[in-house]
Parts: sequence; structure tokens; C-alpha cells
Amino acid sequence: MIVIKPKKYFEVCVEAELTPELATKSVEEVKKFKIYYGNRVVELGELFEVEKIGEEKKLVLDGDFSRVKWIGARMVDGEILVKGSVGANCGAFMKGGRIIVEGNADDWLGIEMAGGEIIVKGNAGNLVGCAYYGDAVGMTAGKILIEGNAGNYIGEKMNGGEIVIKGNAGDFVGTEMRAGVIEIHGSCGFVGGDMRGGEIRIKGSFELLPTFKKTEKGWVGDVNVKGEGVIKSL
Amino acid sequence: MQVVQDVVCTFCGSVCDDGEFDVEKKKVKKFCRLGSSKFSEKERIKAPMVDGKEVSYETAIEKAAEILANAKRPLLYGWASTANEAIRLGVILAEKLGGVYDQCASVCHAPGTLAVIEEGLPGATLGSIKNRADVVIFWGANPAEAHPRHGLRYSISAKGLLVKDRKQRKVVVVDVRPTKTAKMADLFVQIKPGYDYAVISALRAIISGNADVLPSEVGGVPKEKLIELAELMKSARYGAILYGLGVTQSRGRDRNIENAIKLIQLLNRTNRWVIWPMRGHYNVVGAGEVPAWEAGYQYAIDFSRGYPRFSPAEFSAVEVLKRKDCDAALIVASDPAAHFPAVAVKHLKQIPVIQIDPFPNMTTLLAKVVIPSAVYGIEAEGTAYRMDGIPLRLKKILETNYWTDEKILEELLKRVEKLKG
Amino acid sequence: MLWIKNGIVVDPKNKIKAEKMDIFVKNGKIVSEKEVKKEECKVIDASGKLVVAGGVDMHAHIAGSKINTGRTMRPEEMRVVRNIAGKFRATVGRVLLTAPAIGYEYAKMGYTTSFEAAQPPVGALHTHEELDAIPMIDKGALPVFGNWHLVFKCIEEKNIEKLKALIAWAIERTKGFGVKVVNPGGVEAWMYGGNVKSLDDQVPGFNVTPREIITMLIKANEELGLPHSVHLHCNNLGVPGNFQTTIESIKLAKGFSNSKRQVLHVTHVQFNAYAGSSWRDAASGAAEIAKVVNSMDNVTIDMGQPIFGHATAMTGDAPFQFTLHKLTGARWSNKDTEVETGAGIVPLVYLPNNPVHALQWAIGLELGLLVDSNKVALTTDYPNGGPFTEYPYVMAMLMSKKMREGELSRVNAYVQKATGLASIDVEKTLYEVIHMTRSLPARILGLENKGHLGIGADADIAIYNLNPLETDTSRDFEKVYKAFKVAEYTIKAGEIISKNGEIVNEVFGRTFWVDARKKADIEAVMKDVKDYFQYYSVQLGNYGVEERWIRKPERLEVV
Amino acid sequence: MIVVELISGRTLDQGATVEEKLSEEYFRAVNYVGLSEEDFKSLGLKEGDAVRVSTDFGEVVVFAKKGELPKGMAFIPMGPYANAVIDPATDGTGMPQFKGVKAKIEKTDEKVKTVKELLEAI
Repeated sequence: MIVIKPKKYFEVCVEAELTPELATKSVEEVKKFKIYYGNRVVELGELFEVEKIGEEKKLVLDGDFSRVKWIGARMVDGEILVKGSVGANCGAFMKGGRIIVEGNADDWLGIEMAGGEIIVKGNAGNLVGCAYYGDAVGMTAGKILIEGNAGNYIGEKMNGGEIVIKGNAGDFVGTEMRAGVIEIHGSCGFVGGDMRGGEIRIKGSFELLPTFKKTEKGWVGDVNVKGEGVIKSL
Repeated sequence: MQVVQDVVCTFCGSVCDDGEFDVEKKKVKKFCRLGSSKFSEKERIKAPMVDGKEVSYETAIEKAAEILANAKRPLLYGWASTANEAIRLGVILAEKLGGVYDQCASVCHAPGTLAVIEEGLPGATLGSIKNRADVVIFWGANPAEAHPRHGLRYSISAKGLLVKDRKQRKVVVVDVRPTKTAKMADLFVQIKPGYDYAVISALRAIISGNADVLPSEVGGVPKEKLIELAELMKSARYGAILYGLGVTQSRGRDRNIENAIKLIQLLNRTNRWVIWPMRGHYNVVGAGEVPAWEAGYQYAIDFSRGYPRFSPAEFSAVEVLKRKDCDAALIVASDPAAHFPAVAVKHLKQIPVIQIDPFPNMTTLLAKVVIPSAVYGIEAEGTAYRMDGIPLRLKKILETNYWTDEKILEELLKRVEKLKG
Repeated sequence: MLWIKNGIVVDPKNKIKAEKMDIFVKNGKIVSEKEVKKEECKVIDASGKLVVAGGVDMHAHIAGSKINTGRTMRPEEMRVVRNIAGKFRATVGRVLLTAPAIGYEYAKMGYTTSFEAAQPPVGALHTHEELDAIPMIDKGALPVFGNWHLVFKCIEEKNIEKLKALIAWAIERTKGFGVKVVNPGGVEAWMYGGNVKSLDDQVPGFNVTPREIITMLIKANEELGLPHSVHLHCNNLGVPGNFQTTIESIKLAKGFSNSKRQVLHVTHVQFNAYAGSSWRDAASGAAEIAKVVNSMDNVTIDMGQPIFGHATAMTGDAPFQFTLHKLTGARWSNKDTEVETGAGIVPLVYLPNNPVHALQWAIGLELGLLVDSNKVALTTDYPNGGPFTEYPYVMAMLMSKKMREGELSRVNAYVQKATGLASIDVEKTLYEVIHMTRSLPARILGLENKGHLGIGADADIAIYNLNPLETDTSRDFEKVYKAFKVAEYTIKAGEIISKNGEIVNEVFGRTFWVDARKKADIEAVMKDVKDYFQYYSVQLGNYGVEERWIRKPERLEVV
Repeated sequence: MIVVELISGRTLDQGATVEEKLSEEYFRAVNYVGLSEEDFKSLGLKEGDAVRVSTDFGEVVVFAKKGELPKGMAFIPMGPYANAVIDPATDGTGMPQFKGVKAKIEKTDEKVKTVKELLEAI
């Protein structure tokens, strides 16, 4: 297990594609890992303290990582525990393993996630599990659990997997969704625009678009795309 | 008396190019109130300044270069009111600096660009619209206040090849309030703020034969009225939706436009329809086109890794400032201190700011380095793209001692290259 | 001064078939040995290496509102990083490239000239701004004429003098190079939601037909004596059965002649070479087209070869682009442009397993193989058929049946029954392929100093790690492909700009434009032009591009 | 006090003075909130009175004006006064929500700040 602690407040955001892979390396190697501090490429050891405890394939990010982006991007296995908040693009394109964020997560959590698990104990930002700019498909597998609230545009173009939000979500949930499940225990805004398939379950209030048909399965649509998506209450 | 003909206006995105400028009286004819104000004399930044003290251009540029070259992530913002030649240098400067390039569209029509990424842009030039469009819908757009001559030259009462006059054209306004433009319309559809997306979805359903699923009212509009609008759309030989900030700056933003583009795609199966944004600044299109060919993206471009990356969620100026993710800023031909939300301005106050602009504005008040520049279209020549992408050459009609943005940026780039090695 | 020593030169224009010889360069031109002081020359040892003229791409969409809208619409294309900023520019792009990337990638491949194949006249300044932003290569642009109301009017009146005046006026105003015609009449029909389906359909609103448009533009073009011929994108592009229209269009060249070049160039013919009545029974019409082209001495074509993988369809053929959008459901951009033209853009991916895509791929190759090498230039119609960076793949395929057999085995078997590709034994020689990529496109465009290494030619030179005397291009296709993919040296106007795939020197080339004003009475059309400007949204006085706004203009005057 | 849906946007006056931001004309062009006649009356306002506009994101004092607006909607011209109270969240798009924010409006005796004072207060 590798424990990484920020040494200071970062003047601009840091980009660090930290994955549990680092836990297989020595402290010295980890300290040399290249990260981006604005327009400078620096060694991880310059900005963070590094400690190794045992051989478990686990990364503990101890402190405020809200200004550190791309944590867990493309990870395939192992575990990352963030003991604070985390910056944008956390868990982007991840295929396996688990990320636990004890604080909040910024925008673009779990971009096009294809496997594994993300748990956020606080709130998440916008664009959770969505397709990145210009891509056709969002999240395809895996699970994202947000214990607090989430922002707008959750699960756009989702084609599999599961997003569970214990609190409220923002507007435009599951737009152009094709498959998978989104569960919202609180309330949210518009749901399921141009939804083709999949299921959205909501406990609280939400705004239904005019293009869904009431059936015994729930609300089915979006008729504009001859969709078979289902929206129902939890 | 010397009169310059075919003067090109450098105020709004309509970029009218039929002005007449009297060089002696320094007065422009034919232009609207906005264009006339553009060409009238007004207070200028007198000289380059560093920390409020007047200095030479060279000194100010040297100081600016130092600040930028030392920054970890400089933000280079503005660009919608300058010429392409300057913008190109700005993009290259951002690349050399490993900074962020963003432009005014990000608080204006950039959600439209996000929609283009999703669905494309089935559009037309303004000349096609004036010649052919027998139905014109202004959606969340109020040209009577923002583009005063648009209606006359291109849309409402423009005389065209197939549509000869106002009588042959149906004009519709969809808005949340009865704007000045709404008063000129044949049909005004007032919708509840934040319900553009739902209304567009409903129109798509009606046009594709699914009206039966709709409730009796959508977004504050009775179903009958929506059917009336849909029928009007289906009756057009050539229709145009011209959308404004009413959709890009409100709930749904890019998703509203994406939905409208899907509506246009659908309509084209039976009629001809086009959609186009009512772009604001005279060269906001150039501020996106130039970086697109130089770096692949229109705005919100980060060069910190030595190559361009696009992410409005992270690299748009407002997000960069809100996240305190820049440590210096170069502001060219823009006034973010006046036009950004307070929380973004707050960070701008905390970092060194360099401003290049002809006129003093709120950003001048917080800038460390201020570099005055010539006004394109009056004191400087260059290229700009009208709201529909039509390129026009801006004229120099008056002499000036002010440097052009192009010259300032060229010098700045040279010095930055030297400092960066 | 440069001295390229001991290279094996292939120079089809000068009938040099793999000869060991030296090439000398001075002031950006190829010169004879006696004109240089050898001791002052920079020497490049090209022993055992292939030395040829820089490649000439005669039809690509590299600049202007179309490709730029394509970039905007497809940020996912831009995530492929090609060069990190440093001494040279950062470049990105998968198939759609940024302007600096276009220049760098051509240079790396040994190409030194490329022409933008469709410029909307009213958008000319934008096209030129982008051309100016492309480093490394020489360039030019072809304004489009086939759907312009002013053109229709001249043709309706059967007034050839007016038409000549209009062309001369328009190519001067747009700083264009020649006469491009895209789906003549069809784009105007699209303004009403339609298209034209045959050469004899009437264009809505005008008493003209595609046949008349093409014929009269050829006549005007020839009477003006422009360097390049009419450059035609045929009607019915992308429609099964369209090969008949293509053949009919090609035959319109009969009765015209030009001692220097063709009188009609038909472009990206692959997209117009389909037999059958729908995509279910579509088949190749390449053999029939090849027969007709080979039988005529005044027509040339280019391939429009699809490359498997990503592409972006972008043409002035707006109705076709909408059809493509309906077919694929992909993003769609459209631009109806004043009373001049239109355009559309749709992303595409060519998949080997898809029967239609495989068919298109095979037809492109059939055209390249069956048409006389003196009449078919190599293109992908970038980015419609895919990247220009895969020209080496097409070159190698044309030269190796063995390579084709390997490729055929991995594409949809539909190709076997719908095309004759498998049974074509033709293997083009290296000499022929060099011709198809250099001297022929230069001749087609009418660029006398391009595409060859004779005395007086522009010193645009590519040196490849391939010894033609020792290479069996049929068997060693992998080696051939690799060699052409990355030039050892690319020399532009006498300067080494790229070495083994590394950019070593950033230069900016010239933009060629044609001035034919002396060959026409411009005033003959100006009254009509002024009348028509009421239907424009810009002033006549603000229309067009001045030479001084262009970085390095090169005027070719027709006298 | 009333609760309204607040929007911001361009006006001719704002446009015509936008290159003279430190002038009295610009100040006058952007320092007000337009209200429906009904809302205007319900607050007991007369032209020239100042109101405090407050949202979840800030507050600002501006002059009140009767405008052609539906009841329950308020309009501040785009500019620094509007930007003191609009929603800065971009929801990942880069675009703050300049239009469509819940706002409270109440009459006040406080002075309307100049643009300079407004900037200083940020």
C-alpha cells in the first residue's frame, strides 16, 4: 500500500494519473512518477509525501486532492482510497478495481467507465459516467455510488452499468441513455431525454419530459427516438 | 469631403458591410445605434501602463512577457473583438506558454458548439436565409436589441430572391418575455423559463406523429399552440431557427440546442430547414475558427502538456477562474471583470492581469499591465468572420499611433519565445 | 545549394526510369551541374535511395469552412497527438488534422504540394487564411461553379463570353486556381429539398441542365486556356447505379481537346462508380468506367480511395451529405451558401466487414489498376475516403497483387462477387506509381514546374529508403509501404524540411492562383454580377481576396 | 419582498455604451432591474427607487424600473450588476447560468454602487 499526502496548497491544479499500479513500485519509483503541475512536468515526490506500508495493491490519498485531476484514470484493478475530496476526471475510462472518495468528487467522475466500482461518500459534480466530448457511448459497465448529491447531466449515453445516487441529482439525467440503471433516492430535474433503453428509478420528485408514455412498467420513451427506456419510482 | 464606402462594422455579429464613413466628420452613415456608437469617438486608454504608471509599449510588453513566461498556467482570454491575425498569434502564444486559450463564446454561444459536437450544424449563410426563408423563428433571441439591422438585412424584412418582402415571410418569436422582437412577429410563443428543451421535444413528437402522448400543456404553452407552431414549421418551404442567448445561457444550455438540431434533422426529411446561432461579437466566430484550424478546438483549450486539449468543464475561463486554476491572465479585447460572475472576478483580482484593449473598462481597473490598442475596422485592417462564417476584411479608415493587437502580440510572442528558450 | 549524390532517380515526366544520377539545386530550383559550385553545395548522399519529385496531391480538403467545421464537430478526432510543442508547433488529429499537422504530415511523407478541392467563392478569404496556416507545402484552391446562380444565368443565355468573363473574374476575386464543379444543379435543387438525378434534369428555377452546365463550363475553361481543366464531382455521387451517369458525364469531354492536358478531370471516381439499383445489390462499375476513360485521350480521373478506419465525409454535395446522414444517423452539418453553393459534413468509419465499405474499397483499387496510369491520379479525397497519410498503402497495393490478396482475405466476401478486384493481375510499376503521385497530378493541374526533376523544376524532392533497382515491388510490399510512409529527406524549394519523419525546418509555401482576366472581357458580366449582388448579404466591394492578404501568393497569368 | 425568476440579457443601451464602461451612460444602462408593473406596484415602488436583489449567489442594489415582463420575472441588463447575483455554476459546460435564477427583491434605502465600487467589493 502506498500513502500519498500533499505537501502544500497547489497554486494551480495538478494532473496526476495515479493508479493502484503505483503500489507495486518502490517508494523511490513512486516519488519519480511524472505528474503535471500546470505547464511543468514534475516528479510526484516534489509535491507529495510518499510512504509505503505493505504490498497490498492499494493507494491511499491522504488529504485534500480536490485540486488533483485524473486520479484513477484507466485503472484496471486494485483500490484507491481518497481520504478527502478529489478533482475532475476521477476514475475516467476505468476498467476495474475500486475507488472510494470520502469527500466530494468534481466533474467528469467515471467518464466512459467500463468496469469496477466508484464510491463517493460526499457529493459528486456534473457529467458522472458520461461520454467524453465527441464520443458516442458513456459508461458501459461497473457501478458508481454517490452517497450525497450529484450535479447535472448524469449518465448521458450510458450503455450499461449502474449509477446510484442517495441524495438528489441535477438536471438532464440519463439523456440518450441506451442501457444500464440509474437510481436516484432523492429528487432531480429532467429525466431521460431521447432515452432509448435502460431504466431510471427515482424516489423523490422529478420532471418528466412530455415525450414519455405511461404504461404499467412505468413511463416509457422517449417516443422521439422510438425508445424503450423506462422511468419509474423507486 | 472624403467618404469611405462599404465600411465594415466591428460591433455585433451581423457585421454589416455597407456603411459610409465621413472621414472629416468622423461619422458613419447607415449603421444602427450600436454601429454608430462603435464609430463615434470615445475615451481611450492613453498609454501603456504598468502598475498604473505610463510606460512605453516595449516596457509594457516586456513586463507582460515576464509575467506570462513565469506562470504555471496563464489564461489567455477574450479574442471576440479583434481580428483573426491577432487571434492566430494568441493561439500560438497560448501554445508556447503552455497556457489556456478561451474566448468570449464560452459565456455566450459556446453551448452551441457543444451541440455541434453532438449533432452537427445544419445551417446556411445569412444570404441564403434572406433569399429563401419563408419562416424564420427567433428562439431566445432578441435581434431588435442585440443585432438591430439583422431583421432588415437578413431575416425579418429582408428582400430576397424567393421571399421578396416581409409579407411573404412568417416570423415567429419564442421567448420567456414579450421582447421588442416579439412585437414584430406574426406569432409569439411565450414559454416558461427553463422549458425550451421540453418544448422542443414536444415539437419533435408532434412532427413525427406522436402528438397523442403529449400532455395538454408543455413549458407553459398549450398543446394547441404547439401544434400550430409545428404546422407552421411543416408548411415552410425553407425555414430557419435563429437562436440566441435565451437558450444558451439558461437551463439546458447545449442540450436545448442539441434538441433543436434534432428537430431540424427531422424537418429536413420533408422540408428544408436550417438553424444558426445569433452570434454576438463581430468576430466571435473567428475567435473559434482560428483556434480550430491551429489547434483543433474552438475554445476552452489547455496547452499545459504541450498539445491542445479541450474541456469546457475544466478549461473555460469561468471554470479556470472559479477553480483558481490559473496564476496569470492575458485579456485581449474583452472585459471579464464586467461580464463574468463575481466569484470568477474574485480570482482575477488575485492574479497578475495583462490587458490589451482600446478602451478602459472594468478589467483595466484590476490589470497590472495595460496595453492600449488600435480599433479594428477603424484604425486597423484585418479579417473577421460574420456570425454565419462569411469572412470580411475590416478596413483601416483613420490613422492612429496605437499599435494593433497583431503587432502587440507579435512582439509579445517574440519576447516569450526568448524567455522560454 | 544542394547536391543530391548517387540517388536512383525515377522521373516519369522526363522518362527517367530508375537511373543512378545526381541532382543539383540552386535558389529553390533544379539546375544543371554546371550551374552550381560543388564545394559550396550541401551534399546528400542518396546512394541506393530512391529520388523522386515531391508528391502532388491534386484533390484534398485541407482548408476552409468545411474541414474546420469538421474539426469543431469532431473533438474526438483531435485527441491523437502527433507533435508536442517545442521548436515546432504542436500538432494533433487522427484523420482530421490541424493546419500545422497537415503541413507536417505531408512533409514527412515526401509530399510538397496539395490543392484544396472545393472553395465556396464567398468564403475564399477563410480558405486562404487556412492555406496560409499550413506550413511546408505549396497550395492552391479550386472555387466551385456548378451551382452558382450567375453561372446558371450565363448558361441559360448560352452566352459563352459572359461565362468566360465570370470565370476569369471569379478566380481572380477568390484567388482561385480553376473551375471546380460539384454535383452541377443538384445542390441548387437541394435548396428546395431535392437533387438532380440525371444529366438532363432541369435545375429548379433555371432553364439549365447538368449536361449544359458541364459542357459549357468545359468550353469556357478551354477558351480561356486555364492551366487546369474543369474538375468535376459528378451528379448522383454515392448512389448505386451512378456509374452510368459518370460515363455519360465523361463523354461530355468529346469534341474538346487540349495539347497539354485533359479537358475534363473527373474526381474521386470511386464514389461515382457503383452498379446495381440499391445498396443490397450494389456492385462495381469500375471496369466500364475504366474502359471509357482509357478509350479517350482528353479525360483524367482520380481514385478517391477509401482507407479502412475513420474518415469524415465533407463535400459541396449537400444533398448527398443529407442522404448519408439519414443512412448512418451520424452527426450532420450543412451550409447553404448565398446563391453560390452548399456543403455538408458527416463522420464516417470504413469497416472491412461492412459489405458496402469493402465494395467501395475494392472499387477504388479497381479504378487505380484498370485505368491507364497516365490517366488516374492517386487520392483518398481526403478526408472523405480517409487520411492522405495512407497514400503509401494505396501505392503499395497498386504495385502488389500479393498484398491485395492478403487484404482481400480480411474484407467482407461480398467484394468477391460484386467486383473484379480478385481477378485483376495488373501490378503497376514503381515508375507508374511515381507518375500517379507526382508528374501526373502536376500535369492534370497544369503545374509545369511540379512533379518532376527536370532542369527548371521546383526543387521539391523526396528521397526514400528504397532502391528501385533491387526491390521487387510485388513481393516486398511491406518494405515499399514503410519506405513511402516516411521519407528520408523531404526537400521543399531546395530546403531540407523533414528527415526520417522528423520536421527539421518549418517553411511556408506559395499559394498559386490563376489570372485569366486578359483572356476575357470582364465588363461583359459585371452588370449581371452587380444585379445579382442584391441576393448576396455582402457588398460587391467587400467580395474577394486581395493578393496582399495572402502570405506568399504566386500569380499564374494566362495570356 | 417578492420572489422572482431573474434573467439577464442584452439591451440597446447596454450595447451602445459597452465600450465606455467607466462612463455615467454605461452605469445608467446596466444598473437597474426591470419588473412587471404588478410586481413593481406590489413593492410600493416609484421610478428611481432602489431595490436589493438577492440570490443564493450574492446580492446587489439596483434601481427599479417598470418593464414589459410577465409577473414574477425580473430582468437586469447583462453586466456587473447582473453578474453579482447570477448562478456561476456552469454544470460542466463552461457557461454560467446567466438566465433563470430565483431572486428575492425588496425595497431598500441603500445606495446603488458605481461599477468601480462594485468591483472593489468583490
